[in-house]
Amino acid sequence: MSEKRELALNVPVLARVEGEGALELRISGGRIEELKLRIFEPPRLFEKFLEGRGYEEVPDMVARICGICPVAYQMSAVHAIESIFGLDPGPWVRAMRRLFYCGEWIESHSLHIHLLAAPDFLGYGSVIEMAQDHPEEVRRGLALQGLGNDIIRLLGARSVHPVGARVGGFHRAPAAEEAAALLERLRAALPEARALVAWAAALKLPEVEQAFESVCLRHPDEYPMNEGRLVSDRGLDIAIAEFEREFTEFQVAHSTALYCHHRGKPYLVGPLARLNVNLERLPPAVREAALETGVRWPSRNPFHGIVARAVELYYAMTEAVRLLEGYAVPSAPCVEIVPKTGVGYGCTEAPRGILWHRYEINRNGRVASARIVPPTSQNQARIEEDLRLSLEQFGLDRPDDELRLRCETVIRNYDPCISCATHFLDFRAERS
Amino acid sequence: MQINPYLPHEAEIVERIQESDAVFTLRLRFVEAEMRSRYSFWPGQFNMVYLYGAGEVPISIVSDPEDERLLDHTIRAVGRVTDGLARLKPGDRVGIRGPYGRGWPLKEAAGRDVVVVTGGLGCAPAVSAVNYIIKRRAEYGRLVIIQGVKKSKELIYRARYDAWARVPNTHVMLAADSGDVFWPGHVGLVTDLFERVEFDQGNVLAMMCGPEGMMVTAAKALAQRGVAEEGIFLSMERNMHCAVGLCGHCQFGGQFICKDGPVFRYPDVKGLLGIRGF
Amino acid sequence: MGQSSAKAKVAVHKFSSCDGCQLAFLNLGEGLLQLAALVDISHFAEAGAVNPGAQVDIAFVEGSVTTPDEIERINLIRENSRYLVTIGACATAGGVQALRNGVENFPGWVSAVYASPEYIKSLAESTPIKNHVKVDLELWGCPVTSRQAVQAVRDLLSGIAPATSADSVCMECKRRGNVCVLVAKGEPCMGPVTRTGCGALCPGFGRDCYACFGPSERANTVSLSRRFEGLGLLPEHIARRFLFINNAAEKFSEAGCAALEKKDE
Amino acid sequence: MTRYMPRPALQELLDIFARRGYRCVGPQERDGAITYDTLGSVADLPKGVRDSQQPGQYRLSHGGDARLFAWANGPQALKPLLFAPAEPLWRAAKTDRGFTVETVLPETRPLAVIGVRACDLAALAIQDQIFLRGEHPDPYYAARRESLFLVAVNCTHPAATCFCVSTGDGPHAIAGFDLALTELEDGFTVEMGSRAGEQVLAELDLPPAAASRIEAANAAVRQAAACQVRTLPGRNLRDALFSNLHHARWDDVAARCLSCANCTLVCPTCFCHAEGDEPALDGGESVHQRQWDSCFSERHAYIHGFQVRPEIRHRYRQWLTHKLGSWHDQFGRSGCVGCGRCLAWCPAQIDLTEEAWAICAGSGDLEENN
Ligand SMILES: Cc1cc2nc3c(=O)[nH]c(=O)nc-3n(C[C@H](O)[C@H](O)[C@H](O)COP(=O)(O)OP(=O)(O)OC[C@H]3O[C@@H](n4cnc5c(N)ncnc54)[C@H](O)[C@@H]3O)c2cc1C
Ligand code: SF4
Ligand code: SF4
Ligand code: SF4
Repeated sequence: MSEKRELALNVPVLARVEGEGALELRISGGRIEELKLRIFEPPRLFEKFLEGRGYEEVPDMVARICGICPVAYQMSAVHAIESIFGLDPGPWVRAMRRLFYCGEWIESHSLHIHLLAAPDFLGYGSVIEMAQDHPEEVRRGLALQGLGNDIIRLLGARSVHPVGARVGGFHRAPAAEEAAALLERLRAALPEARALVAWAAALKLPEVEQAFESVCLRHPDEYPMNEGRLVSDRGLDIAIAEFEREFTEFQVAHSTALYCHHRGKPYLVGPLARLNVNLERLPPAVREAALETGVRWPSRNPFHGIVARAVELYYAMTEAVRLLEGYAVPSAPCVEIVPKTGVGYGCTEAPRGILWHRYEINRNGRVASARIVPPTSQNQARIEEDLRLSLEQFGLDRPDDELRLRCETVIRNYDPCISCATHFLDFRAERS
Repeated sequence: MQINPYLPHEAEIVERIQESDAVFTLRLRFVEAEMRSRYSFWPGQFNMVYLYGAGEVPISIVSDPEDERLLDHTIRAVGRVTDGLARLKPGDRVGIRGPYGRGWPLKEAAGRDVVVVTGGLGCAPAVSAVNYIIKRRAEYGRLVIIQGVKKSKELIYRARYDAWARVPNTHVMLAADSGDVFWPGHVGLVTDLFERVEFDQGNVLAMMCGPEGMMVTAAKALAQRGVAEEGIFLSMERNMHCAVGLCGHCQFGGQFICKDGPVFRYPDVKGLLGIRGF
Repeated sequence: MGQSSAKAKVAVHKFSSCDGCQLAFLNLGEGLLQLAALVDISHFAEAGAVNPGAQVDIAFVEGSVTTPDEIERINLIRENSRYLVTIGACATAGGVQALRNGVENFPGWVSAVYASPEYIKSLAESTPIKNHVKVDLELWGCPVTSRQAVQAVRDLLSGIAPATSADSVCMECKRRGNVCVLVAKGEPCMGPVTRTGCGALCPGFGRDCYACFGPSERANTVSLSRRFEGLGLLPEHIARRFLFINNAAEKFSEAGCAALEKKDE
Repeated sequence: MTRYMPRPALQELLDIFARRGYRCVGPQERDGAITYDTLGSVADLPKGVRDSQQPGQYRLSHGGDARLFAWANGPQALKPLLFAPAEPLWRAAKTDRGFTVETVLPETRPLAVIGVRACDLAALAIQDQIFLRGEHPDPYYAARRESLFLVAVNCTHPAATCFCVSTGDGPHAIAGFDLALTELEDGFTVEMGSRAGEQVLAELDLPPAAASRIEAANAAVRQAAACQVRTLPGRNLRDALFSNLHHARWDDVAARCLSCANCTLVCPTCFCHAEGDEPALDGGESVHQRQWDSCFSERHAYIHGFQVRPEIRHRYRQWLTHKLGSWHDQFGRSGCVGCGRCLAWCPAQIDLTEEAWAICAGSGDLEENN
């Protein structure tokens, strides 16, 4: 079924994944004969568009790959390019990038928890139906999402395709008053974020136990976002530049998204993987909240992804507060740039997991080649694996509707960008 | 505190008349009694009509200045606000502020023959001037009313024209660029009718309202027939937001249509008429 | 005030895009619940409503047409919708992915990205919705703002044509008191030829506008290109300024191609 | 009587305003330009800053001296403080049968502006005439204008784009201020222009200026006048422009003009604004707003189905013929005060004076107009 990508190509692949998806399931003699998560999202070929572009255009270009996590694309890109230029933008930029990322985690996690995932566990078709019975929780979710967006706005002017990030730092430093005003609001919302963790943990989640490898970044001192080594709970520990040695992307006939294996096996990226590996990197208050959920971390139940997301959202809120408390307007929001040639890598923790970039910059400061591996294509194989296991445990003789809902719930639980599309999962179960 | 010239006053639609496919008349009554008694206007003036949530548009006043009960506006649905106004029903409310601008020179016209030349919906602002003259019929000389439309079915106020035609010393002449078999008037341009119009060359005043091209041709033709240029008046139209001479949109060279017009003496605007861009 | 008693039906559809414009609705916060109370959301996959074939009063369409299947879908949507609104640069002008249009080696590109290009069904060009069906209203922007989306819904519910503006970004820049980055820093800012609507965000952040809202009404791209030359930009760089997010918008593609021709001279 | 104020005393002046409840606004360096913002203290003023301006180009540099006002101007000064770039006028709220309307007047606080130029004062006089002296005074402008205290600073360092001598509006501030300063090496000469100015001055308790200082101040302003390089072809170009409506130069400038409207929005006398409604999503309320508009904008001259000024040449011609021509009919003078902003902030480097010369040259009666 799978085919290896020709490694001779030095312009590797980015196939976008958010969007159209379908699931095909063939059950025969009580066994899953075939299970395919199909992604039709038309390819947009960003890696080719990037060729010939100036390095300074890259952050604005790659943002357009995903409207839900543009910050992640911008962050992986600027880190990769700065590594080529041998640039260290200094502590202020480093702190602000972390803050920027906190905004995206809060926004994206809240959106996923409330708009995409929770309705499954509470028995609703949509957040709008859910709001009838759980107005306070939905309001809280929307408010947190709004706060995340406001953090992105502080540094990026708008929350979708923000315009503030650049190679070398930011285009503008927020005024002290703006930062203080936002800090105030974030502080006031901390109890809400804390309450969200307990609420998520109290959701009735399916009890399953699966064996999988959790892959994420690990930083010596902090919960990972922009920097670290690539590690897993099965002993992986490499520099991000070595990604291509360990991980293989391949194409399958039924999907326009590329799949990715670690040494021939599916693996998990995203909040649950991060928390499984980095629990003790959380500050005490957040770790305590994580432990109070009753979940035994590291967890082997993929459905604990939603709990992990809530924990991370709470963490991002506390982290944003911490970063803003130390805010001071710098003398310049970015450092001088002297373009250099070479190859560089960037890997950051997008809300959905590691987002890996590789760029080659040529003499004119232009992109000679680019390769981008988004988290959803990394999770794809794991989703299919989970679907198989979950369905078998769930019982294949259940009615179509129940099977279908369970499949959707499993897929949505990973918060793939195709989440939107899997809401209208074109489900076909053939039985014989 | 100073009065705020920007505030509209609520008025209720008492009656709605469909005049033609796209043209309708709203008969309005101010909601506040105070406005009803305070409000007065001169023929040829206009109001800013506010559609809730959409915006304001300048619309001429059609009704009789002496009718204290109702305020009539005849409107063609051509865009955002007017399309919205077209959907309103009796009982709905709009906002009105005004009246604005300088109206028709009816005082100056006293004792003279009057030729009223209008085209398309340009007839609306002229209605109250005609009514004014007819009410004081003896104070004026011969009254000639000429109205042109593109297609005969676009003619509105037919009953009004019929009634006016029955008034002594009053002549109604209608023209349509294309007419059907029932069309009582001339088929062709308004200006064709000028050859047939009779008036006292030395003592006549002309009032015009309609498409600018038509007004330019008509003014020239009348001037050629001996009408003094000072005796020719045109009602002009430009984009307008504030109606009080502040927003700058209605400028026509040095003139503000909203406060120096909309009715102008021909020599005051002649220089720029017909030049694209003004 | 022209509001009928039956709730209007609204759909939000996605084509080839990044999902960012739909967020104009999903990021409304409290407004999202208000919207749900105001209209019937027949289809909006990301918000959980699924009925792509529903008859609706207003259809919002995000994304450009890039596959044969999308051509069929857009025709169906048109048939089922009274008022069709494109949201964003992709739906309105083909989006950043239109950069592949006219690339002679498009199959080559696909095979550079995919090991098995034969699996990939894709049209050679990324085209705006208006190339396929009649569009009633275009909302420009990459992404569109919540303000644009809300205004369109509100005006349509009130029975009036939505208000839009094609003035330059400069006007908003001046209203906001931003200092012009072209004049004061010599940045190759696209603001003078770019449509307003974003709130002049980039110059507000001290950087050049990159025209994500598409061309303004009277975009004089020839003059701005000349000015960029004066700032020391090479033709190839000028081409990149125009051939970016809205590369397939007519005025920008003309200006971009003109610059590319100069480069080849 | 002219007084002398050593530079450190400027802070005392600011303190007096603070005590009297004024918000102080003054020039500051921001994003590479002189902009007028709330002034915390004298330290916020652009010390040692110089500007260099050309059509389409504006750069600041730092001279390293103690002078605070040794530059010409920035993109805006008084206009946005009085004629707000965007503001609500009134709010309509839906009721059972219709709607109610409520004025939204700006909240104002006494405002003291430091560092106003002669051209700014001339422009203010024009805007006052437009917004306050017509048949319908504008209550929004009036509210902001009411308690305005103006500290003029005579221009000693005009930019290459300045031509206020030619329009007769500077560089010496003659009237319209409460206090007028002229900056010298170590301080300022101070003149008063109003009762309010006199009161403030009394509180400052300054010594009379020595004759040598007065002469130094006058010389600095004279020198500023002498170094201006640009001129307009006359004070009243009305006839010259309107008799050249079909001049080939309109097409020539239209090929360069971006129709971006920057010139009109930085012009301190342009007053055009657009109104529009912004209804809430649920339709329960609608805010009627106004914002700066321009004759270069898409809808400025649009009447249903028809663009009165469809092309850039029509729009540029409207700008120039209004500003330098029909303004005379409306307000009895030219709409240009020679501040040079429309040159400096034109991204296309179009020079209004050059266009005016090109179009009006050859119109015989120019001399007579002056
Ligand atoms: C003094 C005066 C008297 C008028 N009297 C009448 C009348 O009695 N009946 C009638 O049907 N029409 C009249 N009009 C024209 C009427 O104002 C326009 O048709 C109307 O403004 C169109 O608005 P809209 O929003 O429907 O159209 P759109 O085309 O959507 O216009 C958008 C905006 O542009 C401006 N605008 C567009 N067209 C005009 C225009 N022709 N004049 C001024 N502003 C315009 C308005 O601000 C309007 O809101 C008059 C115009 C003026 C200046
Ligand atoms: S300034 Fe330009 S590039 Fe930036 S957000 Fe606005 S339209 Fe887009
Ligand atoms: S020049 Fe243009 S923008 Fe300025 S006041 Fe005149 S018409 Fe208005
Ligand atoms: S003259 Fe200059 S500033 Fe004015 S509209 Fe034209 S290009 Fe813009």
